[in-house]
Amino acid sequence: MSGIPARTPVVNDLVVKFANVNGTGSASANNLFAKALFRMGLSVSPKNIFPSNIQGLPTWYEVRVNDKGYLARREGVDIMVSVNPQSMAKDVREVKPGGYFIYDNSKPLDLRLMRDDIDFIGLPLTRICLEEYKDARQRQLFKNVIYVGAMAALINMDFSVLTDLIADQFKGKEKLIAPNVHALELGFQYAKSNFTCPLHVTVETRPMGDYILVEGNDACGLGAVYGGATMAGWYPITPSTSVVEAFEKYCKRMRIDPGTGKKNFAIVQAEDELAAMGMVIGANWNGARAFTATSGPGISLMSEFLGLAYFAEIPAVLIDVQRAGPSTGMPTRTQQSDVLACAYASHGDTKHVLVFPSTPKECFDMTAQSFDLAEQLQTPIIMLTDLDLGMNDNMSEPFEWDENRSYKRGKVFNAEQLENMSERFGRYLDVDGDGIPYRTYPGTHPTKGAFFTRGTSRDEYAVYTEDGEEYVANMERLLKKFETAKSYVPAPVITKANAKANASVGILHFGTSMHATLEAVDLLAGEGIAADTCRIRAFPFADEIVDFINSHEQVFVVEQNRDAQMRTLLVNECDLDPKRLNKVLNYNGMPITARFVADAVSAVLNKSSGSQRKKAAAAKA
Amino acid sequence: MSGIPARTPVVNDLVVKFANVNGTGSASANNLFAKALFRMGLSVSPKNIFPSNIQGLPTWYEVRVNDKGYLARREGVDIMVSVNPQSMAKDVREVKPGGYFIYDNSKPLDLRLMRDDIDFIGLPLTRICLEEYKDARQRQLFKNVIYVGAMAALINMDFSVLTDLIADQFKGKEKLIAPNVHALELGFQYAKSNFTCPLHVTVETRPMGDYILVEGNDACGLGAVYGGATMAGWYPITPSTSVVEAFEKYCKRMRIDPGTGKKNFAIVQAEDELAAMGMVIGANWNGARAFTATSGPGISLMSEFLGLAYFAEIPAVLIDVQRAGPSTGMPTRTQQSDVLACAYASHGDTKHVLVFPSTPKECFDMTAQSFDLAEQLQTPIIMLTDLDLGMNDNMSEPFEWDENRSYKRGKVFNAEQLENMSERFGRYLDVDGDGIPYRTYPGTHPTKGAFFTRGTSRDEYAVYTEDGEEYVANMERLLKKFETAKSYVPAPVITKANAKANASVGILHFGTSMHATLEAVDLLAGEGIAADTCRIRAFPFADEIVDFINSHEQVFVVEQNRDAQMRTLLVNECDLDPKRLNKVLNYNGMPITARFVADAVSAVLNKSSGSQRKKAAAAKA
Amino acid sequence: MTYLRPEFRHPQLPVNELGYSRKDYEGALSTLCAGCGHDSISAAVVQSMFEMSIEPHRVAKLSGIGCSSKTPTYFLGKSHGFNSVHGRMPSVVTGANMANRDLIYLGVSGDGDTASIGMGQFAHAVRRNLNMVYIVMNNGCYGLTKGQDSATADVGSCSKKGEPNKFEAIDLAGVALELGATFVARSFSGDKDQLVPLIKAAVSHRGFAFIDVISPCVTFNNNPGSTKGYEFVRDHLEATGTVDFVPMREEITACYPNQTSEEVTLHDGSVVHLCKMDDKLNVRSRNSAVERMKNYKDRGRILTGLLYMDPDSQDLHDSIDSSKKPLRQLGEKELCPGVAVLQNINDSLR
Amino acid sequence: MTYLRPEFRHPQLPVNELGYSRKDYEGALSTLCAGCGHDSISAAVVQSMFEMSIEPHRVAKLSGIGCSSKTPTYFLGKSHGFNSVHGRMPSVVTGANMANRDLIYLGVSGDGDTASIGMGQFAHAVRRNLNMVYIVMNNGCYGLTKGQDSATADVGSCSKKGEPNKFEAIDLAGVALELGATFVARSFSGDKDQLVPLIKAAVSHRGFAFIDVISPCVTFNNNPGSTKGYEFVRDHLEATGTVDFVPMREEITACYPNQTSEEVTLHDGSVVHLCKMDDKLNVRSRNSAVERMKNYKDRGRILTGLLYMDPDSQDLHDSIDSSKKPLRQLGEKELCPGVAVLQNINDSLR
Ligand SMILES: Cc1ncc(C[n+]2csc(CCOP(=O)(O)OP(=O)(O)O)c2C)c(N)n1
Ligand SMILES: Cc1ncc(C[n+]2csc(CCOP(=O)(O)OP(=O)(O)O)c2C)c(N)n1
Ligand code: SF4
Ligand code: SF4
Ligand SMILES: [Mg+2]
Ligand SMILES: [Mg+2]
Repeated sequence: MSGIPARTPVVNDLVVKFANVNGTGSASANNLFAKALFRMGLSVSPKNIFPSNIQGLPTWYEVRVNDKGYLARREGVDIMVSVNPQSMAKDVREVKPGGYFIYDNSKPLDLRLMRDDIDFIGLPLTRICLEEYKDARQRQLFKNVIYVGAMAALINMDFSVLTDLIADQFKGKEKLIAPNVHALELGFQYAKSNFTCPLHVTVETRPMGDYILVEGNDACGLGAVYGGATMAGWYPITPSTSVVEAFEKYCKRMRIDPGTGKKNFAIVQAEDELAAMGMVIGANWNGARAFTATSGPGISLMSEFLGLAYFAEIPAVLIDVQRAGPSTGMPTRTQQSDVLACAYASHGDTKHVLVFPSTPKECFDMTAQSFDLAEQLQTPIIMLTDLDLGMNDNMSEPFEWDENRSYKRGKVFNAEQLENMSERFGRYLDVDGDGIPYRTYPGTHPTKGAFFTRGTSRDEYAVYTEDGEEYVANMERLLKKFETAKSYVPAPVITKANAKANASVGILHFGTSMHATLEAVDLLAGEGIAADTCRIRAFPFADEIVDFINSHEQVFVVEQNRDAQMRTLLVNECDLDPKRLNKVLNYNGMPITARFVADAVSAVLNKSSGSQRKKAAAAKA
Repeated sequence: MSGIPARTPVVNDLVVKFANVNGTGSASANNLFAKALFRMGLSVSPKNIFPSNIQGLPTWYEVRVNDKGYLARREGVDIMVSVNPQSMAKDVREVKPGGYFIYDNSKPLDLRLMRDDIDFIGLPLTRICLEEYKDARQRQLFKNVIYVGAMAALINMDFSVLTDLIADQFKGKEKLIAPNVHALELGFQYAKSNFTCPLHVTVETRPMGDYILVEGNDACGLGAVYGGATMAGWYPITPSTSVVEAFEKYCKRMRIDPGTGKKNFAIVQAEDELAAMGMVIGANWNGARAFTATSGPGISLMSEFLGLAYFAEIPAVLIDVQRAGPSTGMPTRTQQSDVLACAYASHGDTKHVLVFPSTPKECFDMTAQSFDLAEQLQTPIIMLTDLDLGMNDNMSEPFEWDENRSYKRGKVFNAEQLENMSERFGRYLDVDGDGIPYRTYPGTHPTKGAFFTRGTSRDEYAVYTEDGEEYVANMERLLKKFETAKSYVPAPVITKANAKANASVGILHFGTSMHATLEAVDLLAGEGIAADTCRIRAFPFADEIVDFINSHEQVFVVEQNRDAQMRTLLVNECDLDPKRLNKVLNYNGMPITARFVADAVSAVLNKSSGSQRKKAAAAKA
Repeated sequence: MTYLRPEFRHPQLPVNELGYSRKDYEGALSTLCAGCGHDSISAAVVQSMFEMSIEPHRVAKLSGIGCSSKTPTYFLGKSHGFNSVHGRMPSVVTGANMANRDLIYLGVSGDGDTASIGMGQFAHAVRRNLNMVYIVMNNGCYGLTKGQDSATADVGSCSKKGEPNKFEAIDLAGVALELGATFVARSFSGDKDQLVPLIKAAVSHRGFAFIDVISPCVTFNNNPGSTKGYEFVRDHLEATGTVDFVPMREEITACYPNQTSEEVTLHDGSVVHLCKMDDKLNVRSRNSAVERMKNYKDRGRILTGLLYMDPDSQDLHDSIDSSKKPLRQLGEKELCPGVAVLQNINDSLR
Repeated sequence: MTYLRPEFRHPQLPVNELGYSRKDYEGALSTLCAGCGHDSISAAVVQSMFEMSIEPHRVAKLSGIGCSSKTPTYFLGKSHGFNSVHGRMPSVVTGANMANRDLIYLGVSGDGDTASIGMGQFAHAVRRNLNMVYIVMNNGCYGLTKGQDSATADVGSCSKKGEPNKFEAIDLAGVALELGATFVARSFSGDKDQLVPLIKAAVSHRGFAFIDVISPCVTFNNNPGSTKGYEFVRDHLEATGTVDFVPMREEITACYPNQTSEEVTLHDGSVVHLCKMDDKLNVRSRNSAVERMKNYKDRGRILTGLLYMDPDSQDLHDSIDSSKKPLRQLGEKELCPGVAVLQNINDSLR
């Protein structure tokens, strides 16, 4: 007797998960699947769940599909495509009741795995490949394409979208188109002829919106090109490596001097992260826009240099693609757990400007903007993205660039200005009262404007001193500059349940917690709870953020770390009562879901309304 | 016409400041002066104010003297002994009206420096030395002893104490006693015969209490010997260098194996701070008690390793002798500005146990205890001291050691326990429910108890996994362990203005802010303000600290940094409303004074009572 | 996700002096790519320790971060292991060794882990002559981060990415010699016959024993054009000679007639016997080793085998004159000076 | 507290081609100990730049932390300077150089700053052949932290503290040669005649020009027993020869009859002319330099002077093929690909 629950047709709302072995070429087939759905006008949010290893261990690719614009992860797998016997037991357990488990039935299934509340669909992948292909590598590769073909039949995908994609993908290598399409068809036909297609979960084409599908790291690399970066010093570390790789890729296309064929950029793979940061500081000190990208361990290693740059007031752009824990602590899982380490990086009294993108478009925009900010504020700008945004294909609004925009190079005196200056040049003089002094590039003028760069043992003219009053004055100017920064950094984004009034619930979020939070608002609305949201896009915090908190009764901060680091930063920097800020914390390394956020919010609300009820009851008694 | 204010005799309440050139041997003469006052039963608190340089720049030695037990710095110099023409202009300005400026009148004084509200006392130091000594080095050295002799006459010091000290100091080099005493007498006689001695500020002998006079760093080094440290890996950095130097000094006396003459300790000067921390981790992992000492820049550099030790649960002891800012940021000035950098050192979700000594005795006790704590809690213990405590002679209760005390080595399975164990050994199993697992040393048992140490990608049996649930369970256990730590660490010390009730004002403080805070309580009492104090001695914070805050109306946190770092930690870790905690911040690099604290407190009280008055007035209107 | 090797006991497995079989020296199943050179080196470690009849738990195995640094999980499952942080294994071993001089310290690293981020720590472990075996699994690239060139990649060498490397290679054996290493060897993961006796000699050496093992990365740096691929290395190898590690009291085998031989007696009485193919090399002379290495390099050849050893060197413990008894075994009596001494100290501070 | 040197103008001060006097190359008054070797090196820098008629503002001077690293304040007051963090000057120079290849980069470091904490960055700046002059003011100790032994202290050497150093010295010139440095020299702060032409040659060299200058610390390491004190060094010095730096178009002076001479033409046309005292040295051969250095060392002598140079080397910019125009001078037009290109990229991502 089947335990499968009653099924009603579901259109455009499913999660498909592929269980593969890493290093077997499944990535491109899986991408093909996701991209096809994207081209069908649907919202897709593929997530790579991969091990810290190169070949042979389990890896998963999870694709959520819908037509409501939701881009967060969703719990519950509707269809598991299992091509990895290693993880099969776990994979079977993950399918939700009423779902499907698709497997390679070239070998018999281990009966102990059977569940009676899901359907098992066997595809003879290995057998088909053995019959169709001779070459071992082909057998492995096309196996993946075949199951995509089968999926097309099973969930009713538009087959022509898939074949178009194949054609696009192999532009220039046309020979490969036919065999790939053939593999797709093999899967498609097998499914068509052996199962009742489609299943109860299907997809349907929708009008395609103005979106692109791209990894955040790619967008960062492109943003650095547009932002005018000419130098990158870096050290490889997952999940940040592809930022500089993307920068290089785009530079090779767009930054080769047409006349000389020379490179209008310099990328130096450093010996470690300390050196990478040193290079970035040296280049910025010398007037070039330079950046680096790293992940947690790199932040730790760069912290002495970050402190120096803060005190010596040297621009720098640093992209931290966050991951979990130490080098041997889930380096291939996502987290937002470097917020405090970055905000207060280095010993002594330091504070750093942070920006938090949520989408590839923002990765692009904020990277480009960071170079302006760094030079305007003469301080390091740290962009905090994460593995989820950086290394997964994310749907995003397309990139934009304003023709009329020009780089804001900040307060720099050129030779002419120095020549015409009658007063003594003071590198650390607060001329304009905004805490931001003027600098000069080395080599500008034969006799004027040279200064000696060091930490804080100096006066406003950069002359060595250990005087306590000079020290204090300088430290206070740095605070003033930080205050000034508020008006330069990206403003928060606020959504309101009701345009005219504040909801009683306000949810703060940032970075990749955005998708889950915005979707959670809809879930909560379904439960009759109206919630406004405020997306933090930068530190120091704009006044609107404080206003948002003050104008909501129940406030939540959604983040992906254990210690509620953003909440700490809010409480500390805005002098807020921590009791006002409820924690919503997901930190198991998997991207946060809307359900998680909504449940956390309503749990708190129920508890507090419960205790209010109790109080009311007590008052009555 | 003299502008000198009316003078009334002052006994045992003065500040004497010596302005010297560094590298000229003034240190030992100045120490002699301070130590003599100490032996006269007075409270002395000498402060070295020295440049980041070896020879030729201005350096000061400021001694506050009183008989009330006050050990903080005090503003206002009563007597300036100026032997450095470089800084003379500044030094003259610093003397308080009615004070004295003692200078070398071998050359005429620059008349532009003259003030009419103080007395100028000329001592022909150079001339006397030229007459008395032939050797250039002697001329320079004895100049310093001569002014000490003169001071003895001028403020009426017990001359025999000075001569006794000289005798003690040159035990073994008796030849040097007579010339030193002679130099003292030269100064003494010159003052006696040329001025009306004593001045209006004098000292008088008091019964000597049970105190010692010693540098905090020395006490740390000794504490490490008593605490059973066998290994130190370190890298020189001011002001921490003398911690390991003291450890070495005491080890050479007390840790040479009497049989073999071999060393029962190993000190390795590392190539940098990363290596120093790596060594400490390696040694502790392998079952030895090992430590390092550093200052700010070292903390930044050690942070990746600190994170690893936190996650892998390896004991380590780290002494951070705090100083101001980056390497080129006042490295020879004092601050308490590494609180946050240490508490949350490393990327990711980390928290570290901190201890805060206030006196040399506590440096000794807490260093020794830190080895227990590190092994009991299997985590790094960071002791936060500072330049003021570490490198200045501090009066302190004598060191104590309990015969019956034994080292607490924490939860370690030995060979026998492993042999008799029937269940599987789980390195990260929370067997006792306190969050602290059991460990084994390498090489313990041929077949049982071996495990693989890495960050967080592992299960309770130390087997590699990237499973999200295992990760979360482990991270939560670490929180539990941190909670357990509360009951292991040194408890806060609370003083009450009135034993039976809480004052309305409560002042939190830690480390070297203690002396100023306790004295400020007396100053405030003089203004009619009663205040209780709570000295924080460790993080995680004991419940008493929260109780203290909750039970006081107006709460202050005294610290020596710009960003109110301890307040941040309190707010964040105890979920307090920051508005409840008023900041008292001194961060110019000079040790904080009682006056500073008292003024800061009363300013806030006046303001709030002012606004209360206003409110009251408004209510009436 | 780790697999425990399926447990089956074969009664006729050969055993060593301690009665242990090779299995007792194995670790968890490797998760490296099939064909990765590193796995062969792990196998050589297992073989060496087995043949030397070392109790597995007397070995501590430590590493940095990288595919190479993962290998300690795959051998000596009964030893304590420590996967530390990137490039900093030498300092962790230094501390561990200071704590207990009686264990055998086996450090495993990669070329990225050692020649880039770890250069400073490597240099100073060499300089202190820390008593340890230091194996670099040298593939000329960063395997775990997907194949970037490392600092040991030869200039002009092309990894799978296809761009020729622009910078001179750092020759870690050369650096070790320059910095005063007391045992320097080079080998190839594909040459177990050479590698096993080298590891054994390294284990017996008191002081820093360095073995640079060329170990191809099949996934990212085994293509034509790469000078660290199996084919290229096999074609360009030359050996200093065949090395024989002879435990104390065993007989030394003779060389082939046309070879000269050199013997070095270690402090524990065992002997390293080298049947030389290059008779210009004098393994007791640092200058000779440097000269021979350059000589082969200039001719485009890779010289492998034992290059240099100084069996009389002082290790770090000797230099600092620390107690023979491991420091971690000292008891409270030996460590804590007690109350009376403290009283004296107090008195001296008054 | 800094003193500005009292300003007085002497009308008859000699001037160079640019019309600048030596004063224009000086910096703030030194705050180092009287007699510190480092001050002599600063003077040599002033002298070299003056004689070469280099515009001071075309020089960027960078350093790490230490007494030595303070010296950039004491010379070239019209140049931009950067006192960075301990041991990390090389990376800062790397970035600076990438930003603007047209300035002259003068890096100053100490033996602690380079051979200990800075070893890794030093090694990699060498390896990349970064175009800079790198001067180590080598006193065998940590001056600024009061005299601990550094890694260049010779084994057995005694600083003022009195304990003989236990570890082998790191020879930075040897390390630089091993790692492929393209210009290597050693000198002594007390020998200005040798040092000035070496600095000039180093400035003209394209690539990494390393000068290890023994520079006694009078306060902590100048006692009898120290092998880095004035007396010891003076007694043990030997020079490769006298070096003459000959700017383009000037005539080369001859050697003494019994000396052999060697000339190296630099990429800018100037010539380094070496009148050799050691005629076995071939300054164009790395192996020869290594061999000669070891030879002197084995005899307890310190070989100073020019040791090796390769005037045809590729610097980092050459290797990565970056634009001749300094990157920092590129305008928005050259840097920003614009809207149309972005549109194409968007299209490729749909
Ligand atoms: C501080 C830090 N930086 C970067 C990384 C990322 N990372 C992991 S392994 C590795 C390089 C490994 O190269 P190698 O040592 O040659 O080992 P292989 O994988 O080639 O065996 C890097 C850069 C890290 N874990 N930690
Ligand atoms: C990260 C860091 N660690 C330690 C120090 C302390 N420190 C300052 S200078 C110095 C050593 C200087 O030695 P060296 O480079 O030889 O210069 P010298 O003073 O001998 O000229 C040290 C260890 C520091 N400033 N920063
Ligand atoms: S990526 Fe290379 S080094 Fe890493 S396991 Fe695979 S073959 Fe070995
Ligand atoms: S301490 Fe030594 S190195 Fe430093 S300035 Fe004085 S003499 Fe020079
Ligand atoms: Mg490698
Ligand atoms: Mg030095």
